[in-house]
This record gives sequence, structure tokens and C-alpha cells, in this order.
Amino acid sequence: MDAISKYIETIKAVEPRADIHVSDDTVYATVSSSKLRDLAKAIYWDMDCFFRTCAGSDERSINGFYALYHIFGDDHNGLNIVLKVYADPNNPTLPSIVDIVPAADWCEMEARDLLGIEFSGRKQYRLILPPYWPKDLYPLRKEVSYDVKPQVIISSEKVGFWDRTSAGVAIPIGPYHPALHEPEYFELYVEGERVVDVRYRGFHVHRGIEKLGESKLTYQQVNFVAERICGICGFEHSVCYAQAIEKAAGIEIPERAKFIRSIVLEVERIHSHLLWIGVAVHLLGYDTGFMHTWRIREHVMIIAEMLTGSRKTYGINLIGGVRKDINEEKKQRVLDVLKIVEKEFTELVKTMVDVPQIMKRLKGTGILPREDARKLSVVGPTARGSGLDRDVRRDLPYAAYSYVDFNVPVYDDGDNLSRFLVRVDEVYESISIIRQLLDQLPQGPIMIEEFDIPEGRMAVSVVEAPRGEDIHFVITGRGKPYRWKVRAPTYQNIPALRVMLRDQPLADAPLTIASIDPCFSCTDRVFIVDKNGYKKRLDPILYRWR
Amino acid sequence: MGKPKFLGKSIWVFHLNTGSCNGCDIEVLDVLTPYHDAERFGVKLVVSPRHADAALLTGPITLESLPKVLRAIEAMPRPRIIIALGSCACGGNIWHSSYSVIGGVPELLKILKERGIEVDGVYYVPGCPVRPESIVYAVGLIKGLVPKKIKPKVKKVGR
Amino acid sequence: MSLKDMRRSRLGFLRALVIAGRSGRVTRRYPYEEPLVTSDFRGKIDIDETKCIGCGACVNACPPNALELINTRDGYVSLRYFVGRCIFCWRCIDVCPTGAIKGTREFELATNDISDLYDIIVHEPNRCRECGKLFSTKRMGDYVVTKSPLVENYVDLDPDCRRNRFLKAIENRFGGRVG
Amino acid sequence: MIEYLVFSIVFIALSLLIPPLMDGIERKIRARVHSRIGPPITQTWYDLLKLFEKELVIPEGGLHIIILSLLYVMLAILTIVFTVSMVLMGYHYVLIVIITLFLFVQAIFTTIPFITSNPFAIIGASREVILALVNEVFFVIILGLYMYFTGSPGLLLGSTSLLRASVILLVITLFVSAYVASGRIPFDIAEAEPELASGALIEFSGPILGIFMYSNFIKRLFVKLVPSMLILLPFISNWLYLLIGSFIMAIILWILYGLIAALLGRTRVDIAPTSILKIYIPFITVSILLYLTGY
Repeated sequence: MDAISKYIETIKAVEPRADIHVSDDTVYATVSSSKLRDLAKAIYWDMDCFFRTCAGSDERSINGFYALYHIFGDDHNGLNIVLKVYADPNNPTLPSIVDIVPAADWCEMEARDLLGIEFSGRKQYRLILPPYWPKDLYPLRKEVSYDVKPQVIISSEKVGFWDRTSAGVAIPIGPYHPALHEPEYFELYVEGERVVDVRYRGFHVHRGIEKLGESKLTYQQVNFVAERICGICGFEHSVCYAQAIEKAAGIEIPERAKFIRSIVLEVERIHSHLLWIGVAVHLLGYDTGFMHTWRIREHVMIIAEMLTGSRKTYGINLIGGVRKDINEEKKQRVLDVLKIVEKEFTELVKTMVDVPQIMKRLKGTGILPREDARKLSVVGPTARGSGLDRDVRRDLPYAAYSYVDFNVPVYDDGDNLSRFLVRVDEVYESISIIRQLLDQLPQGPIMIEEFDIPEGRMAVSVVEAPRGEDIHFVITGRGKPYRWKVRAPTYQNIPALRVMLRDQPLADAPLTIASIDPCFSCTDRVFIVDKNGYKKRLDPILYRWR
Repeated sequence: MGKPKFLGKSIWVFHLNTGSCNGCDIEVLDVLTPYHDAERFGVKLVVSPRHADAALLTGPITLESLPKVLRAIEAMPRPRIIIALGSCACGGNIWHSSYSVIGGVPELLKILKERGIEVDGVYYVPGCPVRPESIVYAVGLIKGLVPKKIKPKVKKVGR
Repeated sequence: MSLKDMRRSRLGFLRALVIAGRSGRVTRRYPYEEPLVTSDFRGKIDIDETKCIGCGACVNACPPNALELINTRDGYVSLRYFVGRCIFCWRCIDVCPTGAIKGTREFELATNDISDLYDIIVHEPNRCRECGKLFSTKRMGDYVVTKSPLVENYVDLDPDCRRNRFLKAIENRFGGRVG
Repeated sequence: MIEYLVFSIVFIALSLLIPPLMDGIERKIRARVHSRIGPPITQTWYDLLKLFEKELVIPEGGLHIIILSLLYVMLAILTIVFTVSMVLMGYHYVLIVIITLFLFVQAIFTTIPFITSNPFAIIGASREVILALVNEVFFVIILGLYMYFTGSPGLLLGSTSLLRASVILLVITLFVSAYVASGRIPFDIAEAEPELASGALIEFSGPILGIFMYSNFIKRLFVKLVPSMLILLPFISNWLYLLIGSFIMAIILWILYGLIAALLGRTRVDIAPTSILKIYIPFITVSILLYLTGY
């Protein structure tokens, strides 16, 4: 309570007219737009919070305005601080906070692309929608239908993958590139074999998920969309969404459901980390390691299928609980598999680090120093590999994580090896967490069916995915969310690539890009770029049409 | 062009993620790993569309990726086939009607036809995500090793 | 355990041969051998046309609209299941009131013809005994009657006639115009 | 004489047929190390035949590419033809000609990608050049030393000096050089899949790609055949047996190399030359010292 009143005081000091209310671990404050910049400064810098995301919302049907929510987080006290400002419905313009909170860059541009909110005092550009999308069509406005299909004219199917007129040699990585399993576009500028600069263009996977969740689907259906934000860490998104709604509506789910959620979350973490380790050594040309990691991973996939009914996108999560129970036989099977995985994984990792090229190319490459990591507030193994001790499972416990003991592995070197080792250690931690959870699994129902979700409630929910923290922000509506905002961990981590890639050999670029375990299908929801401390800005480049 | 004799023996695949959630893409990799081992059927993932026999499309084809997909398919030497992998590519999945996707391979085929880009065959592999076995089955179907099991069903029922 | 302090050996990479030797060839020779599918796997759904009443509960629950109720021009109502869009979540099974939908382990769904992926049940529509318009399905009417026999008088009327009939009944009872 | 001609034809035919099969066996071995079944050993032949059935797309660079690729395959075949006939027909002095031919083959392979404007191809080619500058130059140096030590410009079964350790050391170095020249992991940096998307070959398709791949397989056989001959030379005096022996040895080497490649990771272009030199320089130095002291 102490920390909360401190935040209330801080906000009151800057904006005495602020309308503040507190629910659970979140402080909501409605402030006037003229005080927004001062408040952002007070919270982000003076209170030493980091920026989670910002979310625009079309609330003209409720209060006649557009609204923008800036969400800040305080990990030490486990708090979220939400600043809400209104924008004029006819000419929505808000002050930009990018020069104070650089991390807000891309989410402001997202609000501009999707809602048409203009930001004063900064450079604005098209970010999410394709270049040929009509200028005055804003998909997230409520009057725009989710299935609007403007007659877009694709200038040419020939895309200039690289710009021959620009100075230096530009090496395109993507959109279709063997090192990336997703279509994203990096342009590396090289001198000889040394990378001197990086540019990035994403949003090839923008599927309009938020719009669908707000317009076409019902509360329970959104769980399945949330799961399909990402095929690897989908369950985290689904849990995060369900928890946000449960928090907003004050639904208390059964203990057993919480445990099952945590168990499946950890199963997903194991398979995701094994996947990453396999891909990383594949990028280093060590296919034997890749094959054997994936062979071990197959055991995990089988138990995932057994526990949930599907190898991925498990589809067992609903608001109010889970759909599939764990019986004694499955419990035993999971324990057996964990034993095999632990043994084989240990042996394999030992073998991998003995391969001379692997060690040589992991150690000292793609370095992200601690200061930079803090500045960019990176998340997940990327942060923990750079000496930042952050893990939402411990800092803001959710599901059944308050019942288990686990370590948060932290390495200080900030190179690819550190991130590799963090993930290796986390596999062991996850195995131990699953064992503890299965041991303590309480009896009881797994789902409550009777509940109602009042309109107009808000909640912020945070879940630690294998790549970092997922953030879901919801405003409830009638039968479906009124606003549903997703931030995936990779947004936070991509800007760090610029630091990691610079002055590195080109040969290590794919590994370094992979070392943040990028998940672009998540990322294409929102982006945050922090240019603090860098002279050049990370401009998303537009394609040059031939 | 006569029917290629060796296409059935060696299928080189260029994988294009056109807005997929990654689920199918990871299963595509999984199919190459020891438990499923698609290489025993001569399947190989290649890294340039110019080497490829088949374009493996996952995802509902977002507007942003559409030009690149068209370009990649155009770059493939004939005979070339398209494999629509997963519910997104087959029918658009949950986002079949969303504003930023075209809604899967059936829509793509219309655009290809409009632009005069010919393809020599299309295979659909439903699943969300596609199981590795489904992919192996699809490979078997392309090679003619397994019979097609699914048939359209229209049943009229009265009272 | 931490790998950082682990002792590395120069020829340790040869252990890969030991690992490979011990694990053997693990490949499942599918399609010549049983696939690795557990009994919990959610595959294609199977709609029992003898039980389906065309109520549309599954259509409302289906996130990707793989199940759709289609009114054809001649008034027939059909339930169309498009496997190519199905996400195999089995929510339809949860909500089906008659238990007509069953889950299978079927995953061998690949085809070279998209029309193979459609599964259509054409229901005979109910005919309004007053205006003769076709509406809903006969099965649906029967189902409603078995669940609540009181509505028997209204079940053969299309929604407009039903409303008129209802209003008329109230009118008769209270002797005045309503609504 | 006529039977030598027949033998030549048989051996040349074999050496044109075997390399893709050997690649098939290598893939099978790699699959075994991966704990999987792997493709049939004829798979590489299927791949090549399929490529020849595909549409011919003239890449950027047009006719140059086609002419150069034909030249490439012809020269690659010629190296094998000369090698076989050298041994069988007794033209032993042409060893130096073969080496020259081989260097030509390498030169063509490294220059072709420069004609296309694909940045991956260009980087791939420049890496190939860097690697070739170290490896192929040492290949020549080693062979030059070999000729000097044995006192003959060709493949001559000369004095007992052949048995001397200095020569054996040189030939062992040649095996390493053959491994690097065959473009296997860890030295496949020019085609490095994750970074360069198959580098030099990225723009080629169909039959042209087939020609390139086929020539590369022949080259792989060649780089194993020559050192095998040199090391077997002191022990087998019959030319025919020598040829058979070196073929068998080349096949064994192929399998061994395939196995080693499966156990290692890819190196980096700035590490590769130094790690090769770390092997070459001590070996060659010791060899020269031995020669000097033993003379």
C-alpha cells in the first residue's frame, strides 16, 4: 500500500485534478493531455519505472473521445501505472512523449496507423499497415468493420530487396531468409564482412488480431485467437488474456486450474527453449546438435499433446479455468518424460559446448552491455543474459508460481553464450517447477462456468513467456472486449539488436538476431524502439519499388 | 512439357511464412528431424526460390507479404507446385475476413491467375497447427504413396 | 547446475557418436508404420447427420467460422463444415445440444482439391403452416417440442407469423390491440 | 595398350557415376549420426536428374553464365579424365597439368557468382576467394614441395625417398587441404546456408544448378583421388592396382570426411584461414626440416 500511495502522491503533485483509482496492483489515473509529458517524466525517470506499452482506444461511443493509455510498470513493487488521456474526436492530436520515454515510439505510431491519433512534437511515419494502404482508413476505429477490404493496388510484385544506389553494401536478411522462419526484413550495412548499421522493417505478419478480438469474436473465442498470436508461446498469450479478463471481472478461478496453467506454461517453456537451442546450433552449422535437440524436444511435444490435446496452440484455456484435467497416469508419464529429457539434455549440451566452432562463435559475439540493456529495458533471457535480474514469474507472481521455488539464472557477459546458458539453465528450472507443481497439484474443479463480466472494467496482465514478458491490456465490453491490446516480448528486444549487431562479423548476424529468440508473429502487434543514446534512429524503411 | 519423371523422387521446398503464427513453421522444421525425417522421401528445404519445386505457404497471406509471395512464386522454375499448409493457408483460419489478410491460398490463386503466373498443382494440408504426420502424409500424397482419404460429403437429411 | 564452469574436453564432440549410437534410429516409418498420435489428440470433427438438428450452437461457438449455417436460395438450411479453416479446438463438441458432433483422431486431411475439404449437411426446412415460408429446420422444431412441449402450437410457424399469432392471442385475451 | 584404353573408359565412367552416389552415402551416414533413416543413397542422382528436367531459366548474366558453367563442368570432367589416363597411360609428368586444370576449375567457380548482382552470391564468392587464397595456394605449395622432394614433376615411382617421413607429412597435409577444398562443414562458409542462403549458387536454377552441383561432386572426388594416389604410390607398384586402390581409398575418405563434417560446426571466414594455417605451417615446416636433416 505504501508504494501505491507514493504513486498517487506523485501524480497528484503534478496534476492535482487527476482522477485516480486503484484496483488490485494497478493505479489508474485520468489526466489532462497538457500534463501528460510532465507525468511521464515523473513516473518514468523520477520513480524509475519502465515503460510497458501504450494503447489507443476509440471511446467515442462511451464518452465521445479517443483515449490513449500509457502503461508503466514497477517490478520491484509489482505495480502497473496506467495514465489515460483523452483526445478530441474531430481532430485527435496528443503530445508525444517519445523524447522523454523513447520506448513509446512505435506504439504511438501504431495508434496513429490504426486509430488516426496524431502526435505532436515528433516525426511521424507509416509503421504497421502496408505502404499501399489507404491513408484515411483506420482499422481500429469502431465504425470501421473488421472485414473492410480496400481495393489496394500493389504497385508491383517486384520488390527492391536492396538499394543499389545507397552508400555501402546493403545485405538484406529477409523477408524470406533461411535464418528467420518468419518474414521480417533486416537490412545490414556491411563494410567487408563487418556490420556497420542495421535497419529493420517488420509487420509482415500483421493479421488484425486486436480488431477481430474487439469486433467479431466473443470473450471465450478470443482465447483461441490469443493463442494464435504465436505458435510457440501461444499459451502464454492465452493465459495472459484470460487472466486480464478474470482480473477485470474479479473472477477467482479454481486452484487446480491455476496449477494446470502453470504446468502447461512450463512445458511450453521447455519445448520453446529446446527449439531455440536447436535452431541456434543449426545456425552455427552443427546440424547433429539441431537434430538431437529436436529429438529430445519430441518427447516434450508428446506430453504437451497428452496434457492438452494438441502439440501446439493447446486450446485448453478459457476464461474461468481450463478444459482438460491431468490424471494420475498422465502425471506419471510427465515425470517419466522429464527424467529422460533431463538426462539426455545434459549429455547433449555437454557435447555441444565441446564442439570447437560452437564455443568460438558463441563466446564474445553479439554483446549487449548491461547499461544498454537497462536503457532499452529488454526482457526475458536477453535481459538475464546481460545481468538484469528480471522475471515476472517471481516479481509479479501469477497462476501457481507463488507455490514453487525456482532460481532466476542471470549471466553478466551479455554475449550470445550468456543468452545460450540462461536458456539452458531455465530448462532445468522448468523441469524442477513442473515436478513441484505436479507434487502439490490440489484436488477440485478445473473450471467455473457461472460468472459475468461487467462492462467498462480495465486490467493489465503480465505473463513471463519464454522470450520475456507478454502484456495484455483489456477494457471489457458487451459480450466481447471493448479494447484488447497485446504487447509481446520481442518488441522490447528488437531495438537491442542494433547494439548487438554493430561491429560484428556478418557471419554472426543470423545467430545474434536469433539470440533474442525473436517471435515476429507476436511482435507484429506493437513495436517499441528506444533510440536513447544513439545518434541514428531506427527508421523502418519502406520498400523501394522498382 | 512432359510429365517430369523425377519430381516425385525429389521435392525441394521453399518455405514462405505469409503471416503464420509460427506453429506450422516449427512443425515444418520438426518434420525434418529424426522422428519424422521427411528427407527419406527426398524432401529438402532450400533457401532460394530458384532452386525450389514447391512453395510451402503457411499463413493467411497478409497484404504486406503478398508482393513477396508473388515474386517468389514467379522466381521458381516450372514445374512448380504450391502447398498450402495449415488452416491459415487453406482457408484463412480465424482471420479469414480480417482487413490485413487476403485469406489463404484460394484467394492467392485468383491473384496469380490475374497476373498470369501459372502453377502446376496445389495441395491443401489442413491442421492448426499441422501435425508433422500430416505433412508426411501430404508428401506421401504428392508422391502417390498413399491414397487420398478425405472426400467431400453432402448429406441431405429430413425429419 | 551451471555449464559455465564445466570442464570442456578437446575431443568431447565425438560424444555425439555415442549419443547417436545409443538412441538408434528413432524415425517412425509413417505412413508405413503407426504415427505418433496420442489418444488425447484433437483431430477432425465428425458430425452425425442423424443427430444434427441445425440449431447453430456450434456455429456461434466456432472461432474461425469453420462451421457455418448457410441458407440456400431455395430455402434449405445447410450446416457447412470447412475442414480447411478448422482449428480443431472442439468447442463445437462442448456446445452441441444433441451430441451430434464427435471428435476423431483423423489428421490425414491433405488433398489436391479444395472441395474435398467441405462437409455439408442439408437440412429439410420447416414450412410455415400459415404463410408457407421456409424457415429453420424440421429437426430443430422437433427438438424444441421434445424439450418444451408447450410450444407445440407455435413450432410450425415462422418467426413473423409466430409473433403475429402471439400478439393475436394476447389481443383475444385482453380484448384490445397490443403493440 | 588397348586394354588400358578400356580400363580408362571404365574408370572414367565410374568416376562420373560415383560422386553423386557417394554424396548419397554421405547423406545416409549423416542421417545415421542424426539418429534418423535418411534418404536412399540414389537420392542425389534423383535430385540432379530432376534439376535437368526443370525449366531452363537464364539467370542474370545470361549467356556468360551458361558458357562458364559448361566450361566448368568440362574442366571438372577433364581433371578426372587426365588423372585416370595419367596413371593408366603412363603420362606421369602430367600431374602438373592436372593441378593447373584444377586451379582453373576453382577459379571459374569463384568468379561466376561475381557476374550475378546478388549480394549473397558476391559475399559467398569473396569468401571462397579468401579461403582459396589460403587453401589452394598451400595445395600448390605442398605439391611443389612434393615434386621437389621426390625429384620429379610427375607421378613417378622414384627412389625410396618417397617413404621418407617428410613426404608422408606433406601428403597428410594434402588430405587436410582436400577436406577444405571439398567445401564441407566447417569450411562451407561460401555456401553457408543460414547467413548467405546458399551463397554462390543462389541465383541459379534448373539445369544450370544441376551442372554446378554435378561438377562440385566431381571436384570432391578429384581432391580425394590425388592425395590417395600419392600416399599409395610407394606401396603399390602396379598402375592398375594403384588406380583401384586410390579409388577405394577415395571412397573411404569420402565416408570419413562425411562423418567428420557431421560432428563439427561451421567456422567463420575470419577464423577459417588461421585455423587452416595452424595445421599447414607446422606440418610443412617439420616436413622441410626432416627433408633438410635427412638429405
